Amino acid sequence: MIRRVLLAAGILLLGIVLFGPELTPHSATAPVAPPYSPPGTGGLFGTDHLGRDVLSRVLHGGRPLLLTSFVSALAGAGLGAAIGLSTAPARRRWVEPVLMRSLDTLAAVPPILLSLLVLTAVPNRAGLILAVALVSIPLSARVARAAAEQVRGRAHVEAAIARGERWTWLLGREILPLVAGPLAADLGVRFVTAVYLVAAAGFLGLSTSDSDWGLLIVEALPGAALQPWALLVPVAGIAILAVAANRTAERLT
Amino acid sequence: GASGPVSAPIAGAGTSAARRGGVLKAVFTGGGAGESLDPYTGGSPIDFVRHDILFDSLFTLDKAEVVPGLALAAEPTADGRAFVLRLRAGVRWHDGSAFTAQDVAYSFRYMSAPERAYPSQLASFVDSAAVRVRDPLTLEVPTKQALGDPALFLAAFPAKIVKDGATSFTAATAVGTGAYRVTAFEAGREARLARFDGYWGGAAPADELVLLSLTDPQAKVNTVVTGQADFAGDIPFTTAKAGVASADLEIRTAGDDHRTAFGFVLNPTLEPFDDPRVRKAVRLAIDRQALVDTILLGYGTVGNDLLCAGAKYFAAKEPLARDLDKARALVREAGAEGAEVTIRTAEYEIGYNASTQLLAEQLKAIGLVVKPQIVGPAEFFRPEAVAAAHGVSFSSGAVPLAVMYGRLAGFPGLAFPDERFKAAFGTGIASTDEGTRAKAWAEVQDVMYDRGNTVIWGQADVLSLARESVAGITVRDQAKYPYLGKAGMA
Amino acid sequence: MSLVHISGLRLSAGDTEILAGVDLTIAEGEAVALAGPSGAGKTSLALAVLGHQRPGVRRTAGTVEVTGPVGYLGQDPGSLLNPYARVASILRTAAGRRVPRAFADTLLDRVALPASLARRYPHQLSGGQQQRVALAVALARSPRLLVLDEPTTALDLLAKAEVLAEIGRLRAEGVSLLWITHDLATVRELVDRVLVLDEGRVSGPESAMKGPFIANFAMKASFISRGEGASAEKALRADKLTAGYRGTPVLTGVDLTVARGECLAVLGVSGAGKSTLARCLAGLHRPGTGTVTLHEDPLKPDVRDRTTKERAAIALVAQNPAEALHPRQDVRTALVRPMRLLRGVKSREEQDAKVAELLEAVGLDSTMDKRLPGELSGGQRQRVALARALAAEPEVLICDEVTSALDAETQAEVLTLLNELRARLGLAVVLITHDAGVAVSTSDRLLVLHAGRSVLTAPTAGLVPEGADPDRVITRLLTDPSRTEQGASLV
Amino acid sequence: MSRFARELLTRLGMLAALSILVFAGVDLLPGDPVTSRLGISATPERAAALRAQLGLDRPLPARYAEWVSGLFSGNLGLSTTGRPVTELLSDRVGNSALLAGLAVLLLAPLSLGLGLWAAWRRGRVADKTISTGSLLMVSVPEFVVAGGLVLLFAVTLRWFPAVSLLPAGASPLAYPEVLVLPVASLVLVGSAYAVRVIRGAAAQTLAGPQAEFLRLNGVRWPVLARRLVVPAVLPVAVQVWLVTGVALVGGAVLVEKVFGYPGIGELLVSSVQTGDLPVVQAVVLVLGALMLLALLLADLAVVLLTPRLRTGGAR
Ligand SMILES: Nc1ncnc2c1ncn2[C@@H]1O[C@H](COP(=O)(O)OP(=O)(O)OP(=O)(O)O)[C@@H](O)[C@H]1O
Ligand SMILES: Nc1ncnc2c1ncn2[C@@H]1O[C@H](COP(=O)(O)OP(=O)(O)OP(=O)(O)O)[C@@H](O)[C@H]1O
Ligand SMILES: [Mg+2]
Ligand SMILES: [Mg+2]
Repeated sequence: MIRRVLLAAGILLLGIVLFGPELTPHSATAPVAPPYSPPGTGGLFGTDHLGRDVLSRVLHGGRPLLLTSFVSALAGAGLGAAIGLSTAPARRRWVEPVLMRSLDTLAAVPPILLSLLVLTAVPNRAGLILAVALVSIPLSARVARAAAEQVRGRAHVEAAIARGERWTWLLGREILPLVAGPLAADLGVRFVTAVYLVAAAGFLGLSTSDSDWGLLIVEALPGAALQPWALLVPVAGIAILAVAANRTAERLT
Repeated sequence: GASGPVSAPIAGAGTSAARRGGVLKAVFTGGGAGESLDPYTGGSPIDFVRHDILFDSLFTLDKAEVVPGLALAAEPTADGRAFVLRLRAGVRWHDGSAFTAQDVAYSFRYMSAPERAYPSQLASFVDSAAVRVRDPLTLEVPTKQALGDPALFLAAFPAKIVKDGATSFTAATAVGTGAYRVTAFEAGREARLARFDGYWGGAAPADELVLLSLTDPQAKVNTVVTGQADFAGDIPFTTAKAGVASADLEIRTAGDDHRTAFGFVLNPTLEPFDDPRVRKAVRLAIDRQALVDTILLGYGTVGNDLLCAGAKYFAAKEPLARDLDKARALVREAGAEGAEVTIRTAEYEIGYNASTQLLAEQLKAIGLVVKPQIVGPAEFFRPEAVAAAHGVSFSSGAVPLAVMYGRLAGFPGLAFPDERFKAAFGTGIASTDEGTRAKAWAEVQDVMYDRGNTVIWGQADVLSLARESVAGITVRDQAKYPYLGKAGMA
Repeated sequence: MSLVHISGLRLSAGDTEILAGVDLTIAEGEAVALAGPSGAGKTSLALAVLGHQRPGVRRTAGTVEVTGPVGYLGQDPGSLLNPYARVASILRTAAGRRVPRAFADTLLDRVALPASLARRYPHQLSGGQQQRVALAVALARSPRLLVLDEPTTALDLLAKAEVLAEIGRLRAEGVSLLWITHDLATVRELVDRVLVLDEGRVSGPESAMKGPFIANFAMKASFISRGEGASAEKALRADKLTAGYRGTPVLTGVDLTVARGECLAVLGVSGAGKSTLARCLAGLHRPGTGTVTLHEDPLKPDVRDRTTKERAAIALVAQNPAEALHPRQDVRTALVRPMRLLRGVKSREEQDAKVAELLEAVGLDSTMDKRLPGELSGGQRQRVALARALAAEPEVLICDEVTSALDAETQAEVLTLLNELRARLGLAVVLITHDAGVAVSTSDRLLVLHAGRSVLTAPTAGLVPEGADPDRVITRLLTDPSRTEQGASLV
Repeated sequence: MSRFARELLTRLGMLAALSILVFAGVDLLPGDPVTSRLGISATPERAAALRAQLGLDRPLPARYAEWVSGLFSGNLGLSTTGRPVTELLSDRVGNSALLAGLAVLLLAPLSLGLGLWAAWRRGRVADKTISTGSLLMVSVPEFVVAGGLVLLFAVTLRWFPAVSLLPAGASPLAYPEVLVLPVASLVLVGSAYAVRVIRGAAAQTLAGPQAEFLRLNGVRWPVLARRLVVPAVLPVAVQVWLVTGVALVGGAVLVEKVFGYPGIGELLVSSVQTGDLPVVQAVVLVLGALMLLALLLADLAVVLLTPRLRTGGAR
């Protein structure tokens, strides 16, 4: 029963996030009431520091946030996992140390520098996705490798190698199903990290959307005392999305 | 809208006079590890506040008038290409030694040395290398261009006087002539200053000043709210709007003469703003009151598109009334309908980005498509980028007109290429006659008001948060960096 | 007074009923052996005594009453010991209360291990030692009942003898036993009665003794005719194989040949290097030096460099049945992949037919193709692994302990199948086993490994004369390498 | 021994690669020390003069060579404010390390306890609460957490100072009360990920044959946890703690900002904003080296904490 309600709520949320821009009462950028109007007087959740409707902005910002964060988390965790896993059945001895040590070096570059650099070179959404992915890859690869380590020597993997399975099968069908749990958990965390890296990019003046939830949070922070809803609604949105994404990831494995 | 301040901030420096004794703890926006006791190294608000009480200038400003500091007079030659500087007698350094013309000559050289992190811009007006000491209290100072009122320049540009031969500025070695001397200092954290009883301007009230350095505006406010400090300079409007719960705290404003102008500078070399009609259209189209209500939360007044409100010679013209029809017509006439313009902005000061976003919304009404170009503060003033943008966000305190327009004139993309403007500007700087100067500055502003490229939509209050008992805080130069030499606890 | 009282116990998994009303009583001091064909539900019953069910298995009816602390020893105890603790700590933890330091030594002494092992980690013990430590864990709480699930299958003859002796001692001390085993002949003297579990029901001791099933048990590993002799054509040859792990040498200069249709049994104590040898042959472990030749063609050391034909020619059934199958892939997938990749069988009908055929060949129901490994019993998994190896229709089959988890009847079936393939298709078999009976009854030649050297290769018939007790002969071969050195001259 | 040497060589190579990455990367950043310092007075002539004076007009490899040779003598160059970078960095690195170190010291046992508890009560209320709670903590930005703590414990309750003000030259250790709220914020934010990882690893161990064997032989939860689950999750937990620690050293920017705590993260961001590239390079290099060290320690910890690897044994 409760599960059903939760599921329904999750689907509803997803719908709102995906079709939000079509449902908004106002534009994401036009002021509709005095700044920092409390809920009620200016829209359901009041207005932000420019007098724009918080609800409309949240609805507008859900889709870009979800897409950017999701795609980049998927790309980062996915590539990281692929690299981490591929070290397991790799035949050349040097592959693993070379790959993992290079990723370690990449991990040592602070995320902020990495994202700044990528965004300078590719100042658009693709750059943002690339930046977040680059930040995620080394750690995801470590998680994946640690998990795959437990599995690599198992007889069924060797049997698959012996019968000449291609690496896609080895990774996707022999190893992945056994390490899916940790990887899904990792993906969930990467998703949240991605959301905030996207937000941090906005904070540094590298935003690629005008109503990303991360951006909304950063913008709402100075006036949090005046209009807490402008801060809390996107924070809650991200939290709910994160919980939903992680639950789904857990369910799927 | 109903967005005026809930409780109007209190103007001035506090009700009662400062008594002698006590410790005043004040918090300002810091510059982190980049802060310095060297007056030509640190460049953050707290540096300016600290430099002001440790060191003295030759002249200072008081309510837009030049008043003598370490110098009593700067007498220009007839052609304005040099001036004679007469110094105050009886001034002592913190270490007890006497202040002489040698110190001033050294300071001129020190401040304009290119290896200074923030060399004084005075260097482009004064020929520092050729300064000659005539006697212990007199110097001859040649200038690089004619200066009609050198004292104004000496007051307006940072020109703190350091001791002859000084190279090191640590808590142990920094020596000034100011009202306080330093006892402890750590960049980005705090400076402890003790009253200098031998101060020529009269000993300061408080025994000790503690200057606390923070970067987060809310953190600054929190220190005062929780009693960790007595005074926080330059607090955000949101805090003022939210109010403070404590009865012994008050929100103060530096007053009408000490506001910060907010606006945009349009690039008059690029389409469409090379056309005076489009510039005028922008000025007619913006909703000044909405901007003041939104960005300043009502703490301020609308601007009249002219810079330097509060400074000497400022022309208090009526702001243009909003007239969308006329604005649209002008845009149409200029054939600029649907033009895309990039406005460069960075959160150089709170409100830059927000006002640009709002401008974008407002200019939709006259068919201009504004693309805010939000960048990091470090790249904001990159000359090529500014020259390539159609406009930039801008703000400024009440600095003298010569300083302000001088700065704009030297910057590609901001300078206003107008013959009448240039001629009047030259006269305003060079003329030794007060009347001629006044006329020239009036003309400069007439041109700007008629077809200029500055769009100043508002004058923002400078707010601070203080314990009721904090008294004697005054403004010399800019309200964001108040002078604490007369401050203390009531 | 009875320690265990089970009545009307029913367990089911999904739609299938595993136990269909089992009654079982074990009295104080009584030792009961539980036998039954592979997949009969023995493990499930043992776990039920401990109040536990595997995931997917439900108790649908019946009661289980157990008094007093119960000790448990499962299959494959090497993987059961806490890898992060030393033996002493493992044992003291198992006690469940504060115990003096000497406690671990006492327990080790009880399972006939030297006290010096107390400072070691599980991975530093041999298989037999691990098993005895696991037994010691089960004893730590002085249980009145010990549940043993095939505790000796993974052991070589020497270790097995030690463990059996220890269980015998416990029995003498009055500990009750519930002992699951396929090896009734050995266990017989150690228990009071034998129960047979078949089709979800227990047949009582008297009736069971008379039933046809027990007859098979009684006759220890019925002798299976050897193949008709090998042809001269060498199928697989290894020359001077040397191999090791990270600097520790395991194999040194091992030679091996197996001809078409021949069965070569590889014997050796635990850790001698049998599995490593098998993996070298299969190209899963890169030998340091030496070559492997298939029909006189040298093979690449890494299986990934071998051609499809070469890969299809050699099949390996790995030792650990629990790890040999992918836990998320059903039986059908396991069998179809090699067919597809190595034999190019693409059509679904053909695959289905072959899957059914293979399952039947190893004595499994063809409806099991949808099962996941977790839903199979130990013996069933082992047979699926074998079926998978056969799916590629190899020329050389390397079997690493393929019958260890099987009851005598099923074992006989499997071995018969191998014999038939040898005869019919000329399949060459390398049979690694601890079971002397199996080795002797099935193989044409024996290869004995000792500390990574082949100390003996000789025709089985010559080493084990008809009628001799295979256990005794093999034990002698394993324990006394000097004797075998001399035996080596027999070749 | 040769293995040790090889390992050492690898790490040195990584450090060298990192230094190139950092130097070149920072140089490519959009911030420009010259224009950011000159602000509106950055006319092209002045900018060019300052650029030459700061040596920024020389080619990148030449500047890199000089920088690296400076590194060996402990000289990280001059900040664009003219002060030696080492001087700017010295106590800030210590301060940040202290904050992060304390946070890790606290969050390690906390996350271990919560993670184990959740794994033990898998699927029950406690597990759901902990799992969801940790997810929420992961999702809420650290400055919101920090702001909340300040509002509650400093502004409302007045238990702890709202801002970590320290007298000039004083070590935060002498004023433990200023550390409470920043450390608490970092613990709250940092432990969430660790809790999730530990819970996952512990649940896996608990479902394994070793746990089953011990359980079937009557070993109860606390003992099981202490003897099997904790040792099994420690290798991965230590990795997470170390990596989190380094992330907290450099990534606690906003927490440092909220509390006015003089740390390295704040220095990094303000230097990026003012285009003080030498400082950015130094901070990033220090953080990178710390991360490399943490990863090395993590790898070592895995070996030390896994008996099979430690004793060099097999299987
Ligand atoms: N989750 C499940 N779903 C369906 N069938 C199952 C499941 N688990 C076990 N079985 C079936 O239950 C039967 C009993 O399994 P159990 O492991 O108890 O057998 P066993 O007697 O121990 O066999 P062996 O001697 O081979 O170990 C087997 O036929 C097995 O296939
Ligand atoms: N992956 C590995 N890494 C390191 N050493 C190993 C590895 N696998 C096996 N060994 C060691 O190599 C030696 C031979 O192992 P192998 O598995 O070949 O023995 P075995 O004869 O098959 O024993 P058993 O009868 O117990 O299966 C043993 O000492 C073992 O500890
Ligand atoms: Mg079984
Ligand atoms: Mg083996």
